[in-house]
Amino acid sequence: MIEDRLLFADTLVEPDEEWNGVAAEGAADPNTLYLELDGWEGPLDLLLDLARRQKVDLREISILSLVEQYLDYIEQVEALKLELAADYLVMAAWLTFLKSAMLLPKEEQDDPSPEELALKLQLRLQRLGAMRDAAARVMGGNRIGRDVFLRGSPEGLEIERKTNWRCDQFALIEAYGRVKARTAPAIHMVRERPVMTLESALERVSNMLGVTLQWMEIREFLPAHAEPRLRKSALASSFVAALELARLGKVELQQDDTFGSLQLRRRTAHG
Amino acid sequence: MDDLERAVEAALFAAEEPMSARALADFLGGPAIEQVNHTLDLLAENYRNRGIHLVERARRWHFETAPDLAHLLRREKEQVRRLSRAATEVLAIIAYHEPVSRAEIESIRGVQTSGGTLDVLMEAGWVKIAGRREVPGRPTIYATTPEFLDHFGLASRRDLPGIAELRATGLLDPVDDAYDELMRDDADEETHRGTQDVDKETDDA
Amino acid sequence: MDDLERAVEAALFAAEEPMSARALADFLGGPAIEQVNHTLDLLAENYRNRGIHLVERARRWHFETAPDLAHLLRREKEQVRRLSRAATEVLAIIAYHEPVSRAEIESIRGVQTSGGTLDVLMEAGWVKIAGRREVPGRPTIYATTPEFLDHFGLASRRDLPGIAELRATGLLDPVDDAYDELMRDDADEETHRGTQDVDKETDDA
Repeated sequence: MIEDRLLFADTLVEPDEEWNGVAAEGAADPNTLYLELDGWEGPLDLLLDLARRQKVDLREISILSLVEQYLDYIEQVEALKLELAADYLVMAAWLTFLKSAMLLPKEEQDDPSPEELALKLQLRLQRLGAMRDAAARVMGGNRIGRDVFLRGSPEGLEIERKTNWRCDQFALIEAYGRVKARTAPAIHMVRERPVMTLESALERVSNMLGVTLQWMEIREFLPAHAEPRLRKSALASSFVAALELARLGKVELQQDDTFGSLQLRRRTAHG
Repeated sequence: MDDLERAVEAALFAAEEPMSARALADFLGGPAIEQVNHTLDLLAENYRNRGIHLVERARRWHFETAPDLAHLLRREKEQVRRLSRAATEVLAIIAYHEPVSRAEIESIRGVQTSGGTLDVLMEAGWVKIAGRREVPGRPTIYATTPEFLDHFGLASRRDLPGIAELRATGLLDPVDDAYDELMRDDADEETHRGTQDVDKETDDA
Repeated sequence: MDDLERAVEAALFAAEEPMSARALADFLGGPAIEQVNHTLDLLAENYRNRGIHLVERARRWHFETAPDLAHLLRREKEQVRRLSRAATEVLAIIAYHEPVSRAEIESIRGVQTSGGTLDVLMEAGWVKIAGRREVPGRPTIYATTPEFLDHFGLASRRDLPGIAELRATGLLDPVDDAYDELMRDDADEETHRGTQDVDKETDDA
């Protein structure tokens, strides 16, 4: 709507002044010139204040007289060569238009009618006025830190989070088993197997050689019906025994060629 | 004085923040919320004439000093933030109209609202962003917080001074709606020569 | 309740520090100190059976919550949690080898043990510091507590199954598996290659 744009679109960015009282109180004498431009944020503010100074219900105010006051006010301020924000002048221009429209015969008016514009302006002022009052009343309530005070040094409520740990015997023992299993030094277990020890081989070879002076092949010293693995062990032990007996001078060894058959014979004592 | 009453009294006394009946019941680990509510009422009654009051704000309870003792307790340096007139008005508009967009605030005030004003209110913890209005542009909408009610001594938004009357008289409705309403009433009056007022639906935001 | 009583009550409530009768009289700007003292006695009596007490300490007064409600105001929220695998292992090692140092635990576990694990076990009340080992560095040594035996349903540490039993119950199975594996490899080697084996002494560790 045109009038809305005119009135309210190009408004001032408000000054952020300190303000604690109720909405601007009207001075007792309506003729006193207000120069507290800082106190107003925009045309609507000023209009509302002027309306309040009429000391009438906002629903009863005459927009026409309000407009006249506003224009007078702007004129006076201008006369005092005060810097005036453009918005106040835009508003003044719009109100001048509204005033003339209201004074002119109705049939010559465009839509929207000046009555509608005036009524809407009035409604708007009512709403702003209501919020101004409400703000003052809210601020007048019992504010914490001004009217009522909280406990100076509350102890505070503490919630200690405590953990109740759970575990059971099985888990414990299992854990130990796990550790042991994981870290036990590697034990290499070798199955017991049939062996002929060096001692028994020595004894066996000595005994067998004791009963003959003939050369004997080393295999003849092995147990006749031994299983292969025992045979293998017996062969190794008997070989070592043969060497040992030779070292001791009890046995002669003879082998014709490499990997040839190894012959043993009791050595007869001669020196 | 029973055990629950003593416990609720002590818990609220020691608490650093206001507590709801629910939070109290949880904290005290057991009592039914109805019992806690009943106990709170008893306690509040008990403290009514004392130097300390037990009050409910936005469904949360706290102890505070009696307002009539303000003159005794007020220290030379006031502890409250002094609000600018602009901030005060914006806060009131948000409280009475919430949730409300910045454009709506501006249309009521007839003046642009600097972003700083809303920031001040949000920093104070009294105003929060309450989402976006699902209209073109999806403007951010603002609402007050429980801390706002707390700080200004209001039990709930229903306790905002004069809010019921403002609503009943349509002063919280947009200008255009109010204007249309007026026009319709006028028309009705003319047609029927009666004075049947149409009650306006007020919505509980 | 008279005005002075209300004022003293509110002042002490809002005060950040305990206040002497003298300070209160000054603060409230007027009353004789005898009056203030009398009022403090009245108030203290008034609060005697409540959740809040008015107490005098070192000639200064303040409100505090009733001592018998301390358990309510410092609530312990219990949370049941299962001991982690790592912590269970450490606990088992301590139980089997106590007293044992952290280095020893680590060498048995073959893994570094975080300090947090021992803390958890001590928090649970199952492990305690049992002194220091008199070796260079004097390391702390750990042992289990009676609560440990209690929780795990053990009459004494002797009730912990020995290694032989562990093996019998299959809890050392991984070792047996390794053994079987070893034997099978051995047998294969022999069958296929027929190499000359050197006899190895077997020892039953």
